[in-house]
Amino acid sequence: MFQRVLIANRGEIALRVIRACRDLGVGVVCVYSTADRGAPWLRLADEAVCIGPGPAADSYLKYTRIIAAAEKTNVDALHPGYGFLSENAEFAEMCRECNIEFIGPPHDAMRKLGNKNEAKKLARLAKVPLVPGSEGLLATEDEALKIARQIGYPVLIKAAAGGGGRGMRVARNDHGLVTGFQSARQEAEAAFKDGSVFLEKYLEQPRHIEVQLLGDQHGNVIHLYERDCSLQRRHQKLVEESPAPNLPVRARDEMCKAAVRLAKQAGYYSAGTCEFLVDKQNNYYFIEVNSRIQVEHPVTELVTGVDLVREQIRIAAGEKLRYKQGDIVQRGSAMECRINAEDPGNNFQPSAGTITRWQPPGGPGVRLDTHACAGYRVPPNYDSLVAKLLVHQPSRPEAITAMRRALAEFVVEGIKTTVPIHQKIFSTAAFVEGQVDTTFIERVFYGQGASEPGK
Amino acid sequence: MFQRVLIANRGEIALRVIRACRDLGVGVVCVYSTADRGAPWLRLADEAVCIGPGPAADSYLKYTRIIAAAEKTNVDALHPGYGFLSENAEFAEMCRECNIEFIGPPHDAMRKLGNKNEAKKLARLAKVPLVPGSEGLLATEDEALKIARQIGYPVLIKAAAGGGGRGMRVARNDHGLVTGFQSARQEAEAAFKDGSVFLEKYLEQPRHIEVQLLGDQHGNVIHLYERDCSLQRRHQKLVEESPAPNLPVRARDEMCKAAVRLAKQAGYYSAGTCEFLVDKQNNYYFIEVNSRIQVEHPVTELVTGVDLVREQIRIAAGEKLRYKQGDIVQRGSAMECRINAEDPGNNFQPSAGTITRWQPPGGPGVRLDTHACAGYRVPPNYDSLVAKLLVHQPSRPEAITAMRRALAEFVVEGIKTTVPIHQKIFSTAAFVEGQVDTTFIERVFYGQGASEPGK
Amino acid sequence: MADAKPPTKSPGPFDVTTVRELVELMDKFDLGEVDLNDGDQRIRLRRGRMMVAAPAVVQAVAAPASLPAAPVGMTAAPPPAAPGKKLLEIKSELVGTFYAKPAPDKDDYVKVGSRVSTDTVVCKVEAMKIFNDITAKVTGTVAEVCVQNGQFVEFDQVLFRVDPS
Amino acid sequence: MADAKPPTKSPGPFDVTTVRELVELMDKFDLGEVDLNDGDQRIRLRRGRMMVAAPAVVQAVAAPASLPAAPVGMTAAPPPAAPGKKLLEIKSELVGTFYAKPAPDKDDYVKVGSRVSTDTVVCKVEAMKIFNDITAKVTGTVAEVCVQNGQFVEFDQVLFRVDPS
Repeated sequence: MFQRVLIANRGEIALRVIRACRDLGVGVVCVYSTADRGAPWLRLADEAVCIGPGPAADSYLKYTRIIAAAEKTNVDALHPGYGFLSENAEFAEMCRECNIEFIGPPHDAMRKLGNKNEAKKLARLAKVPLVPGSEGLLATEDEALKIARQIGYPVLIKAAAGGGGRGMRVARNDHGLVTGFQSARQEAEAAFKDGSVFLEKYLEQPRHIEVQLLGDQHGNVIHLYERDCSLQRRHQKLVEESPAPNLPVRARDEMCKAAVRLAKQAGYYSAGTCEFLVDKQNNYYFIEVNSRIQVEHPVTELVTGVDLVREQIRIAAGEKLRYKQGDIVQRGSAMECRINAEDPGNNFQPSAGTITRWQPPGGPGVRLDTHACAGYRVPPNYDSLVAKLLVHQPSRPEAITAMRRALAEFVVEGIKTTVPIHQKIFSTAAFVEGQVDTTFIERVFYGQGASEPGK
Repeated sequence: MFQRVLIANRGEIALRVIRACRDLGVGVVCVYSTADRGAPWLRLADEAVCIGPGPAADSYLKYTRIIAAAEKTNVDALHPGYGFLSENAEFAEMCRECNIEFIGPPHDAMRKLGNKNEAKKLARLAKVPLVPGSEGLLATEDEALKIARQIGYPVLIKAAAGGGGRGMRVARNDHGLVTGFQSARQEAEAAFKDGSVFLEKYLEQPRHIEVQLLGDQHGNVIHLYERDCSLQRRHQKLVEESPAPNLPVRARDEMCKAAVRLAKQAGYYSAGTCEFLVDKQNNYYFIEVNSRIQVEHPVTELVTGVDLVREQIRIAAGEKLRYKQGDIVQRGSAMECRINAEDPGNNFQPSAGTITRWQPPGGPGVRLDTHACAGYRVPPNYDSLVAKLLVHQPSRPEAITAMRRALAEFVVEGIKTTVPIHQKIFSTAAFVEGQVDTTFIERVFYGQGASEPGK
Repeated sequence: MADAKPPTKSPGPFDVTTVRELVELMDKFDLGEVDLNDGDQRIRLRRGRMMVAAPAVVQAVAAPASLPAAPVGMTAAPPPAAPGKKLLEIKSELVGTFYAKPAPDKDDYVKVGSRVSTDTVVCKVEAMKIFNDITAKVTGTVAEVCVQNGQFVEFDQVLFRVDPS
Repeated sequence: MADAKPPTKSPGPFDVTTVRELVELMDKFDLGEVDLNDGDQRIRLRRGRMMVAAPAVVQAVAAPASLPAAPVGMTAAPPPAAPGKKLLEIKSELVGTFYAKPAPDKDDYVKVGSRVSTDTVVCKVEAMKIFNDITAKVTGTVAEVCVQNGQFVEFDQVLFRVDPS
């Protein structure tokens, strides 16, 4: 096992990794920006190093300063958390070249999976179903038109290097395709310095269901079942749960097996997630692999009893997986609400500032992952996530009731949070019945059609 | 199910019952004393009624005011929590006569079990092993001497109506017996208006292990395995855990079965606990039945996944047990630290006052039951328990590590707490190895012999 | 009800412990005056005769005001309509139903303007079918009847306000 | 390290602990009066005997009083051992190892008393085997060298203090 791990991240995930390290008896070094000076999680580290000013580009994204800090503090491994450098294959490779183990997948697997087109090639080889679309990149409009007519409208134009909805367009006819093709290329060129795009079938009101994976460096890969993350607003997840409601066991098991095949095909190890879109007939289509620990990982920890971050660190240290597929059982129902420092009453504007009052919920079946506390100032520089509120109950209806109870107990003053929108979600019949898809929030709450990429 | 429940208690257990009611969709009325005016849990009730001044005798122990509040607020049941009136058969009967269901056992069972001598009679009938001793009450010294010599010194002189060490004496020879006999009688007379005493074998360094029971009004009784509560200071529990470390499965199963037999013998229903003393050879001896929900019940909730307070309310409403014995499985290891507003550095003096800073632990495997928060003033009038910190992990070693991690995160300012003593306990080899008994704290920490009752 | 309202943030300037501790501080450190303001809220304690202001403070203790740092959950009950003039309070010592009159066909024990002295029965409070006479325990003129006939009253609830002058 | 210190608490305006702090400060500094305003909030403490309030101290007192706005764990940066005189700081823009001299056998770039101007190289900071020249960016006389040769320095760490006069 490692002696000392550097955490190249901040906020709740930095705290989450600190906890895993403590549980493993591993020392912890944190790096932080001047915007996070004196933040609560830093006092829990053995050492904390200031690496730059508030803007992430000059601190949490600064390879050289992070690696310099790692070298000077004699850590033997680095945990990237999520976001920032967590899926940066170049950084992962650089760490390993400096004899600092990057706690994540092999960098070549990260590279392949980080490119949507490469990832799809792997999926095909692993016989993982894909959304019907162009085999590869599209050079010309004519080519795009031809394919679009083949697979039938509506179609989605996607940037090969895209993500988070950028460089995406929906086309419902030839005209829409021509205009969308151009604008998607330009947007992708600007955003990712890579204008290559491809086409695929656009699914109406799909569900977003992902499979949690764990693989070791000895060729063993297992899945830890699925999470339903359909409840999103503008591609930002709000609520995640496991098991996915109203998902036939057969479809679930197929997806899980497919995810494992893909991971093996990619020579993947560490924790990872395979994302699928699921249509109304419960057909599932591979979207992408997230080669990192995810925000919503605790949902899976609750239903399986497996500590994913501890396992991720053990795997990076070369240990064999301590679980066989047969050991993994889904027990009860777990749900997560992302509590963000945002104002739902004002179009979810970030609400940075000092938390003057913080009375979090607790008690039976409640887990709270947060770095916040009374007196903590939420800096404006970063992600607005301030807490992950989770419940674990024997059944989904009980989980929903427990989450309502917990949300009602949550008192936060000084900043606005997404607690009210969650209270609304958990008292909405369609959600309670598990009738969710990625357009739920816009359709049900804002009476809009599905928010279409580029619209 | 009930429409509305009145909670005749305060602090963390009032909050615990509120949560169970919310989870069941049952309305909540709280009663409170002027010392608890504006306390945080009251805002979570549908209605709160002030019933008297700070001293419990004039508020939380005042039958008539509590029942008047129950009648005026139209509740159909009353939850007594623990302590206060929770084991008062007279009060339970009075509630039921007023058509307010007392959420607890039948009052006649409470009466019988509340009297140590009666309880032992039941135990004998149920073939539950007892500490060797006098068959019944002792009228004279000579009788006491005769029995003492029969069972052999050391012997324990106990008040029939006693509890919490009051009216107890240890005698190691005839002389000690004669003096102890008199003083125990006087003390019991003064404390309980009942001077009757009996004799039993005094066990050296015993373990305190109790079995959690659930029984319904239809004759079904199950156990939810054991809790080891050996870690006590002056008969006050500090740490509880399940499963009990180093307890042979056979002994455990026998104890659990014996507890169920006793409950059936007593015609018991609701939640309850059967307490045993266990000697070095893992012989177990019945001590008493606690006919209430206990402080440490969450330990069992974590390992079994059963919400005891919800079940207790369901049972009181007449529902059949939703679990068969075979459904109950002990999963992993759970531990509880009682965080009291006391100063371990100053002989555990109560430390009332306003909490100026409150940063509780959280994250994976941590459960916190507390009514406290920043700005809360701990009144001097009541029990000093401010939080119950629990962890649940796959194994005992992992639970210990997780508890250390959680204790290290806990920041409280404004009052002193027992966090430091728990940190000491969890870094003591003998505890980590599970070598615990009821004399642990005095022996290991204070180098004293076992604190003997009456010494 | 008031006590179940969301807690307000802080101990009022009139929070009794705040005042007590302030006075202790003044005594300990020989302060001549303490003057705390928050918008319309204010604590002003000064050595010497001005301490007569204390009763007014004590009266307001019954209705703690809301401010930023008090025992959490300190409730903001509407302050009594005391127009400068200091009124005495007759509070309920019981939990039960308030009866203003000895019997349905009888007059109220007291009305606004009634003179009361220590032993005057001002109402009954019924708890568990037992009717308890409540006496004034103060002397003066009833200035306000704070509860209605048949209303449920809790311990410490103000039933009447009495003008001692 | 300093940044890992437990956060300081955030007292409210009427938080008695705040007032206690203030009064103890008054006692310690023998103040006659303290008068704090925060928006419409005000804390005014005065001794029995009138004395002149020292603005500097009132300011100092006002700082802790305004702590609610301070982020948890905000560390009180240790004030430079500056006897009144204002010194400029040369801070590290990098994370790495501080080298006071160009080579082991050479003299330090600068010592206490050395004159420096904007472009004067004052040290090197090595990060990932790359040695970076650090320039003064200020003009004056080196009053203090805050780190030792070979020491690990973080971003924003003070390396030198310079007297501009």
